[in-house]
Amino acid sequence: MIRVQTEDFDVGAELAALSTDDHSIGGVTSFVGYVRDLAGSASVSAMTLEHYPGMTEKMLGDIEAEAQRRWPLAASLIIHRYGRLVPGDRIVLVACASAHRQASFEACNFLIDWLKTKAPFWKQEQTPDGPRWVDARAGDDIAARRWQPPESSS
Amino acid sequence: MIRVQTEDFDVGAELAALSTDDHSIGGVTSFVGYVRDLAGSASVSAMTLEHYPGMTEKMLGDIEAEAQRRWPLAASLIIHRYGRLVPGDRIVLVACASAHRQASFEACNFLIDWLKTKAPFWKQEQTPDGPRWVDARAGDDIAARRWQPPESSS
Amino acid sequence: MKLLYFAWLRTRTGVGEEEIERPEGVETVQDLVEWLRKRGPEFAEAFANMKVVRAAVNQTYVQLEHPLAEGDEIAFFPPVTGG
Amino acid sequence: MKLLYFAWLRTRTGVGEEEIERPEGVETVQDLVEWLRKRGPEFAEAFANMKVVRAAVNQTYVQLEHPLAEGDEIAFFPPVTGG
Repeated sequence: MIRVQTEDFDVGAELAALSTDDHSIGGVTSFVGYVRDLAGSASVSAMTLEHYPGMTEKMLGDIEAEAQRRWPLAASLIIHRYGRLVPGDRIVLVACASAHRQASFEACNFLIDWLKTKAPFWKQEQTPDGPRWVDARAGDDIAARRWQPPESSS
Repeated sequence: MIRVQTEDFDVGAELAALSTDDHSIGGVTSFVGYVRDLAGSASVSAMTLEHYPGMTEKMLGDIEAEAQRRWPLAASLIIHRYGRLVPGDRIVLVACASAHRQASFEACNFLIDWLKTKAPFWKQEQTPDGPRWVDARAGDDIAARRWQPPESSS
Repeated sequence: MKLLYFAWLRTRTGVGEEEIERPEGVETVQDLVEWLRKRGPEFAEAFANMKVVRAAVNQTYVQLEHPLAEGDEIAFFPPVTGG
Repeated sequence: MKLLYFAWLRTRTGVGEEEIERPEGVETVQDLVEWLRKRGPEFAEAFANMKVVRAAVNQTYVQLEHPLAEGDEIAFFPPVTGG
């Protein structure tokens, strides 16, 4: 399931809903991303997350379908917020339920790595020196490349 | 933090408490383990989880300290239940908070792998044929061995 | 064609969204980028270094050689920084 | 010495916990296992295959060669199946 929204989400309720009534599920791995107040050296008072409506939902749906193809998942969930956020706010929730824990771990790790490199969101930070668009981190690209099928990494 | 208890836990509240007031945290990875109703071919109506009071707390504390040494974690939490559980019940929660997501993923994966192979808990399932002690899975040992320091894997 | 600009491509060009007729000779995304660069200094600056610009056509990532058709939705944006 | 038995080692021996004086000649965990096997058929069966029995002394996993001292807490249990 995919949700793109400005509102916060209730992690406990979302995770409980993911595994309700399916007693073949042995584990749920989840990742919650937060706004940090350390961005390089500047202190961040708030940020605005811009996205590309339409393409975001399409890409998140494609990525989730790919995870479902690669791992035997009983259920999965991606929630990504946009709009104004302050340090400590939740930005993203990724959760994967599976009969066995390693599938849920790998699928969740895969989803967040792809999401960080492919999903069309952009952070603009409010710093003491004014607004600043956050630069992409090279480390994120390297993390996502781990998951490429061999024939497409050239 | 370590807790060994019979009561259920509130995943949302536990994860929120882990990251409160520390805005250097970029992500929290968590794993929730559930009682499954598929155990080989027999149908499980309930199970009892026995543990070794004293050694359990000591081992969970040691494993958590080892994770803190290996990865830069802002906070970590292990909750493990014992006593009578039914399919769909939560058994275990492992959560790791870090500035960067990969550290939180690896530490959480490490903790659950170790916990499954080292923490002194034993499952006894109630099946239609009577109570049955669950055998250890060889796959769990292999998963835990990934994390051994090179000098101790021989 | 519908053109969309996100993040600093939007703030530097001053345009978020616009409808244009496909200009003569614009057959690919690369052609469109070259046409946009001639529009003025804001566009020339925003599209100066295509290593830091991503393009999507009809909400799918594409390379600069991707052909364009009437009615396409073309978006330009920097490498993503979500999550 | 305090002896503890968990899971099927408890149900097969019928004992969960007991205090014993260290028997003569019992210097290691292996010695203790051999002494326990002679106690009766339940113990002989429970300790027949040490590949499926783990031992801990004072709440730390040990090998069978581990030496024993007066006052030790020695636990026997199968490979763990928690989580």
